Amino acid sequence: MKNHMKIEFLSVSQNEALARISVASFISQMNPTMDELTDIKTVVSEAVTNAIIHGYEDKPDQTVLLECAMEDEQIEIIIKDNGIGMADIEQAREPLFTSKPEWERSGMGFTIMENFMDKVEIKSDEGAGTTIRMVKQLTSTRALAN
Amino acid sequence: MKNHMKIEFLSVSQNEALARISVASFISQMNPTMDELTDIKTVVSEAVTNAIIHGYEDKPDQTVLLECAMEDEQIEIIIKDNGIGMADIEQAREPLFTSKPEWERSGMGFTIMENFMDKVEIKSDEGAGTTIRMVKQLTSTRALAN
Amino acid sequence: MSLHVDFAVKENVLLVRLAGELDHHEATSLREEWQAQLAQNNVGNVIVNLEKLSFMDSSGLGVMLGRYKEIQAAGSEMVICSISPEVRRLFDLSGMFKIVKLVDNEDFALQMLGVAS
Amino acid sequence: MSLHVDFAVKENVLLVRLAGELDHHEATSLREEWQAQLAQNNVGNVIVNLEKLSFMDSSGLGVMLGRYKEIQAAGSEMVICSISPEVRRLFDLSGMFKIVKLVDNEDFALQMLGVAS
Ligand SMILES: Nc1ncnc2c1ncn2[C@@H]1O[C@H](COP(=O)(O)OP(=O)(O)O)[C@@H](O)[C@H]1O
Ligand SMILES: Nc1ncnc2c1ncn2[C@@H]1O[C@H](COP(=O)(O)OP(=O)(O)O)[C@@H](O)[C@H]1O
Repeated sequence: MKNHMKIEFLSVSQNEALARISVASFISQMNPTMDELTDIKTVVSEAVTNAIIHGYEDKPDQTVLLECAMEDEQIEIIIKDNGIGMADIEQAREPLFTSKPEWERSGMGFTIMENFMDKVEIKSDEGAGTTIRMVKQLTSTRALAN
Repeated sequence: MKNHMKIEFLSVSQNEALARISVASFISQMNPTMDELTDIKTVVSEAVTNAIIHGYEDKPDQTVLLECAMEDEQIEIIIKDNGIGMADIEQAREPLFTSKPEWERSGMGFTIMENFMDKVEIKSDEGAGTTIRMVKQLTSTRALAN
Repeated sequence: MSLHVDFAVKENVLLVRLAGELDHHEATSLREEWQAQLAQNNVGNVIVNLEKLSFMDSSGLGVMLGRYKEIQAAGSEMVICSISPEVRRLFDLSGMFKIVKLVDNEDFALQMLGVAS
Repeated sequence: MSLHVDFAVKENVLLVRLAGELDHHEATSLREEWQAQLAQNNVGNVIVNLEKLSFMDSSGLGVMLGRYKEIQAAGSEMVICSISPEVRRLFDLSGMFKIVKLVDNEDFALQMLGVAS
């Protein structure tokens, strides 16, 4: 089946749960395995948290955009902020790299996204914002069995 | 607290669950009672179903818009379609009135919305679409206790 | 959280046990399955057990009322049991309890329809 | 589904039992409460029980690692127990198990820290 949805929400940490629960509910239509569902909730949580704390530096009156599309067994997720952007994307992707150690960030966000999804694309312009696009193919055997 | 969000999704019945689960997750931030949560999930389900089956007459490639705002203990929900609209809003509001008895509609959608919410406003233009705006004040005692 | 439907036959009674969430999306397939069960089994009366139904909206009322009318027209009875307070409110609003019988649990419903449980 | 935190003291050990979902939003208040518990109780070692934790992301790793470093700096030990396979994957990815001890359940953790359970 083919379906898509788009959510816009304020850049407050309360909405991290909203984001991953909405995506999980959307993805449920494709009969994912529990592991696939957990993976997707986790990467949404990572990218939305990054938009709020890094992109918008905890300013609570900004807007985070989350898009989600499914087609056959493929799921595409886009998370976009119009925040400060990144100067060095390669550095940001490195495991354990964080620009905010004083906030107890682990620097594992991008590593988790790359491990849990098939594809992770980062577009970022300093001063203009960041867009993360992630793609994952669900295990078709299970989807076909339903 | 103050917060808002906006979801756009395709006019397919699978997304009825997405709509009410997203709103429920959003509302949870206000510590509603279980009854309040059920009421709100129910009215979202009613209005989104109406947009899909009446507004868009089951055409699956249209877009339903859902907005949700909270301020203090008040919650505002707007559900909008750009579908066929209604000629007679007063008739539509009547308990048990349905234009689609052949689809086993009960005609109770608007009655439920009016019973479960404090305010229900319907704006509709024939050929242009329908917007439902609903407001509910949550029980402040409980919200304050948290 | 989607709808799970379990059909069982006890003597001449069709038991319809619903679990999960019953909305317009789920109502369509529920109606088809239910009608198929009524056609393929040699049953008359129907018991609808809503004990595990966690959500229902007016589309659920529509599918209940639709089956009630068909069962009634065939000269049989439909009894609903184990309804939660939230779902009960919807039935009350619609006045459906003036026509459909409601009992506390499946055993009472079976007794009411003359089936030893 | 938010985070529920339960603190308990057994001899000189602080037990931190987490249930629900631990994300960045919840990590902030968890850190504050946890630090307050460490300050107000005369405890050294810490056991973190993740049995009922249904979701965690890298913000959770951050708060664990932050406490680990503080506890370590104070000359005490931190042991994590009853971790689910999903949460375990995150710890593995980050290499945190090279430094933090993991055991199967709370009893083993208590034994390991020399507390009779
Ligand atoms: N949306 C964003 N906007 C600006 N910078 C970002 C964004 N997302 C990530 N970054 C940068 O990339 C770094 C690494 O991100 P990540 O791997 O998620 O680790 P962490 O969030 O723990 O710092 C962040 O510390 C930050 O500097
Ligand atoms: N979004 C909409 N667009 C067009 N018509 C609508 C819309 N919502 C409701 N209606 C009209 O109002 C009537 C009553 O709606 P409702 O009380 O929800 O009952 P039901 O959905 O069971 O028909 C519908 O049958 C339909 O004719």
